[in-house]
Amino acid sequence: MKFYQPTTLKQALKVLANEDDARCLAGGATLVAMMNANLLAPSALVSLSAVKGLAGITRRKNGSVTIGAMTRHQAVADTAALDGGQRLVREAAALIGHPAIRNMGTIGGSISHADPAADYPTALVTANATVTIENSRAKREIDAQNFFTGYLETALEPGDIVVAVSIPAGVAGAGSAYEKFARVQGDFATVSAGVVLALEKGVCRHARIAVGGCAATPIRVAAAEAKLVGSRLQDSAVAAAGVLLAAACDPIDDFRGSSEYRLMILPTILARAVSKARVRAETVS
Amino acid sequence: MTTTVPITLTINGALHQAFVQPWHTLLHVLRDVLHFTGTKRGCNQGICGACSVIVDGEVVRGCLSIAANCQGRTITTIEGLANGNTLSNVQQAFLELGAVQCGYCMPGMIIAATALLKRTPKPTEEEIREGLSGNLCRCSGYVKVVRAVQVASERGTS
Amino acid sequence: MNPYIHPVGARLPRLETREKITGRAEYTDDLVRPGMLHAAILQSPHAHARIISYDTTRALAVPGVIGVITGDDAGWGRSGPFVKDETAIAKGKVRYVGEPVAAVAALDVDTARQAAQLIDVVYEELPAVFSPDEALAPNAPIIHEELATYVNVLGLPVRGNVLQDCEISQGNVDSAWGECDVIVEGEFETQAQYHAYMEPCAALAEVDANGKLTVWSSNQSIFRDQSNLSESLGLPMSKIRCLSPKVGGAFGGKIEITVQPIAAMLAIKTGKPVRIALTREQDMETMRVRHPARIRMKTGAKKDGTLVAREVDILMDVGAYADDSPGVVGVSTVFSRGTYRIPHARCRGKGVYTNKLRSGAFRGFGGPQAAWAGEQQIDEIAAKIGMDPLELRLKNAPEPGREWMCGIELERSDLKECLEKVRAASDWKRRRNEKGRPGFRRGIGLACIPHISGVLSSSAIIRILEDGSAVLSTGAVDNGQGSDTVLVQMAAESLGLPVDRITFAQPDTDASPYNWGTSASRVTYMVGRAIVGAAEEAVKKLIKYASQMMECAEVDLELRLGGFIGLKGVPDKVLPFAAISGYAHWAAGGPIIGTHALHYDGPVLDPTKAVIKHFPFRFGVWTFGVHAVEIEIDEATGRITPLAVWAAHDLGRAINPMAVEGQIEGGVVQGIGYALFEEMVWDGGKVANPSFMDYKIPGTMDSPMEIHSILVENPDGSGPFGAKGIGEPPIVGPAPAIANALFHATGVRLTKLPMTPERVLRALNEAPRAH
Amino acid sequence: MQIAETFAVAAPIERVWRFITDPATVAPCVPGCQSYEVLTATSYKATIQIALGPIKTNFNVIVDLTKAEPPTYLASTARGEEGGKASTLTAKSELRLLANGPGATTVSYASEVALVGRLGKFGLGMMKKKAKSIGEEFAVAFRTRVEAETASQGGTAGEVLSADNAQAGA
Repeated sequence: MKFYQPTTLKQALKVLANEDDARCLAGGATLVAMMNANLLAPSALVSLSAVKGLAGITRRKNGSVTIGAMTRHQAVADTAALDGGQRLVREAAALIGHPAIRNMGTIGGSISHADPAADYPTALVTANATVTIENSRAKREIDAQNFFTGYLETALEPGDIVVAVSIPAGVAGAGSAYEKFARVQGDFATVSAGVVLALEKGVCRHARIAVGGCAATPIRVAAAEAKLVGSRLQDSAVAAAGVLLAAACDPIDDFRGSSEYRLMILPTILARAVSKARVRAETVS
Repeated sequence: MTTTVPITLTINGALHQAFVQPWHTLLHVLRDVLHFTGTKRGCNQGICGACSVIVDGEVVRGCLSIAANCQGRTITTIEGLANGNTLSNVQQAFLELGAVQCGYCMPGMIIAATALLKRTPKPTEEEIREGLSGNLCRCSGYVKVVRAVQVASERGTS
Repeated sequence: MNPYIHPVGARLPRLETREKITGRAEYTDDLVRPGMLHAAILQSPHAHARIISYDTTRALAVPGVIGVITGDDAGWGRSGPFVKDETAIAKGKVRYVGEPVAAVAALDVDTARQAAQLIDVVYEELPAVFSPDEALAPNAPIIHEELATYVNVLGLPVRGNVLQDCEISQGNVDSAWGECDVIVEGEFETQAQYHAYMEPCAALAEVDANGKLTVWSSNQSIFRDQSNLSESLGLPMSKIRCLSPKVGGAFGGKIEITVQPIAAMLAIKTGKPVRIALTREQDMETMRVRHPARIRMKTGAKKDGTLVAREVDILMDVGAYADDSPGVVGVSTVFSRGTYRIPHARCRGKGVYTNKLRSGAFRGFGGPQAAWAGEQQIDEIAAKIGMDPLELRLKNAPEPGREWMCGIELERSDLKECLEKVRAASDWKRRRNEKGRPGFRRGIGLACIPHISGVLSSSAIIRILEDGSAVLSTGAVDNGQGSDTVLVQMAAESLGLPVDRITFAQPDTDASPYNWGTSASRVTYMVGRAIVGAAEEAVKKLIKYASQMMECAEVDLELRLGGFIGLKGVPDKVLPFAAISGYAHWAAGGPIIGTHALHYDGPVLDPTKAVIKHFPFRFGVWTFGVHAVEIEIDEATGRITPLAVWAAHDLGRAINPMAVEGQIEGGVVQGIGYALFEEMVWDGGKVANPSFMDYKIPGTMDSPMEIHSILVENPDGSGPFGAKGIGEPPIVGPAPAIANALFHATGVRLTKLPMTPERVLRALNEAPRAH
Repeated sequence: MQIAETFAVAAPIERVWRFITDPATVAPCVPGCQSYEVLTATSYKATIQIALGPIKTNFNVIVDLTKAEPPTYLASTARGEEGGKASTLTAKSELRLLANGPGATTVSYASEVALVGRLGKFGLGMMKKKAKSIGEEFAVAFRTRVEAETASQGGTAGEVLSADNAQAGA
């Protein structure tokens, strides 16, 4: 195994282009755990720690927030810049693992691993985030929703690095929330839900919802969102949205809960996220 | 093909050098190369927290930190908290409150508590529980651990 | 009161705390010997297979590999406490997935692990059984074909896959049902729980030039290690020395052999010191769990709440090796009577081999399984006759001077006091009437806990040193529960010396007097008694020599605080221990040494008053506890959150109340994990969740901060300073108390552990919406 | 780990039987099957690539047909290991064919799969999903192939199929 510590993105991309089966080392929270379990033994580690420009959170004039791939979960959890419709991303970051994990793990590393029970994927899909990917030849952007393609599978090709995640300002006056149900504090989600809502005189005029832990990728269902838009977010509307989402999910059976159980509680977790987001949207508007 | 990587670490105020393999973790290097055995290996998966150390001021998992990636960093381990025979505030409170049983999780627990109080000097009970949520202990039931951190916090930092 | 003068009853921090909080305490995996090698194991991929051959060529060719061992290097010696069925490493057959079949010693652990995978083993697969029912089926594959030929210490009637079949009965159950106004009957299930001590099992072995083996390991008894090693390696015990550095938790999981034979075989083969430390996954795949059990129980009472009869059938999954199972099955069977006077009881326990990881001793030792069923049935009866469950328990609590069970009369019975104290502290009546916030239900439930402390044998030696301080040697291993400190407190109190004038000699089979082990909540009680006896003898000798020095009669002398012998009635006429010890060393020719050894001699189950078949212990001094747990249930997700726990235990006397609280708080949280989510799961023959990623134990956020320890201190006549043990009972209460709280809050009863949100939610959804 | 799957094929049971017992037609339908080799009349060897997110593995698998009752029942065992023996896989499978009228067959199989070693550490839930998706892919590929051949008997795609067969057998 080789170890590279590039200081520029260009160098890093070059190594990745030339090394077969090299892996980027971001925070290590997932990759090193897999290496320790002997699940992975890459030919080379390409540390991104010294690469300039990959960490940090920037708020743009248009209200979007760009989070560098090497930004630690704790930094995202601490940033007040993520507010309104973006707040759920901060909320999700604060629920990842435990303090030491949040000090290590990075947003780029987390989404590249693409565990559907992780917190970022669901939050980013809900927030309509864009993932910026670069390789030695080109740079491209892809919607979070299209970035996650399967269990631990993403749109990343060999040689690609996630360099940033951008969260658009979204709808004015929106409130958002991320709700998670896990066996114990800090565990991956059994079920999670992200919600962005905007209200006008108590009526929902915008809704974006995703649920996590219930399929190979975060699940969004347009019809479920449509159930909320135009409603006053009464229980029946939220429940109807939950039913539509549950119908689109295909959860695994594992130690975090059976497939059936996940579907049983999904509407509740969604309802809790909606009610939190609603209070926040009401405060904004 | 393997590549040995030379690293220099500042551990508890002193410089240490080691040659490491790319897959070696900071935990491995601390324990098995440099013999800082106070830091414990409990799961090697980042779950139990027994390997917690402070790197550049922040608590991390030794077992998930690649040693080669720690080149030039400043590390505090459990061996570095006391000043001679004078225990740190956190250590002293753990001692007095009887928070320590088998002690295997305690180096990580005390490191996590120290980092917590640095970030949040006057935490609420909830903040203490959250701050220590990644450190498993099978003996204590946590009650005395949380109380000890409260006592240490009331006495101020150091 | 100065705790350093009167140490018994003092809230003394553990003596070794400074070492532990500064990172200087040494655990096995921290030890280094010159030239030491590192070891790794190869594990069986099969649940049941005959081993045909090994090929170690490829492993030995790896640079850095020094030695390899397989079953061919092991003899046919078998070890174990009751039925000796375990070879040093798998030999002839493998009996569970993950069983160690070979091991490598190499210059570093990476090399050892890599090389272990290169050992080629040819197997012939055999049919396997994964549950007692499968194992009991006609024509089931036999896991130990030669079971009948194994050393069987107590002559248990083993047959087929049945290891243990015991009965503890009295009265006439069959006719007693007719006297009952209410009968409840049910089947209960409990799961495998992993000990999850934070320190995975580890051992370091070294052989000296004379062929003497020294083994340091994480254990609960150096003497059990020595004996097990001798049996499995075929070495005389005189050639084996076992030591214990600090132990990072054990909870029963380290009372019998762990990885010591593997380290020892490699050390013998390579001639080098060899250290092995299991990974967490390996520890979970190869060590022990709490016995999964199925309990059929029937309990009957009169409508005034008087318990009349109980019938119990316990079926336990022993796993591939007997280990402590005969003990656990037996103790569970006794404890299934509960804490009550029940005149008619028929309790039977059966332990059956399966092709799974062995089940073994685990804090509570069969008590949690029995209480899970029994304490729910007590509540069911209370509900049926419309009686408060606390009142029902009070009504049936044993009373001193009346026979309680199997010929046992209790000198004291403090169950009533425990119940009353929990009633008061928890504000029982008010909380029974509390309603939950919207979307949540709130309930409070009770469980009574029977347990014992005692069992088997312990000894102590106290030597008075030339300067008047003392060294205490007991051979007892401290697993973290604080026994070193508590034992020193008792020695200090007995000798009138300050705690810091007593040295606790680290356990060493070459030097320490015998102690069976740190288990069965017995160290405080048994070793404490040995210490009191040894101290009495030492004091007697101090007085003897002092009488010679002071030229007075022994009866005129007395022990004075601070390490003096004084003349009665004359305050300033004293001799310090140092002077007496100095005199003894030269004038009498040697030091003052007090010794005492004892076998358990307390109340025993009386075979003339009850049917007692194949129960392996003489047993111990009874101790009772009562837990009340208040919980909140999320109606939408089924999650149970324990809010507060009141835990009263009649421990006779708290030698160190702070340590006692630590035992109660820790036991309660371990019990909450057992109650709510901990479960080892198998996929076929393979442990499916052997990691802390998949197997969760409670963390700070999952544990209640309100754990009220209520120490009921009425000194027990036989105990040292009146003390009884408290290590195990606290884990027993939470599961049944939470189940009873769940019923109180929702009218729903779960019979299967753990009470996961999913099981709770399903039960809530299926229940009629009466509440 | 238990895996079960049922799918329908629009072909007569005898033809489905012939295809499903012939490694030359089965192997190309197994997702990730890199190559295979016939060892005896009842056993063959195959190399199968399995990817689980970032983990890519090659398994060398030996399949033994243990019992056959043409054209309705086939039992087999498979055992294999990853290069370096980091993981080992064993499977006992039963396959049943049921004629659903003259030109339709229902195929159902059930496997008890045991995976130990490094891949055994991989989350069981995700593993089951993976196995299911492999099973589904196989069903689609197998059905497509058999149905195409059945159609070709009517004289449409004969050459294409034989070309495929030649390639798979090579």
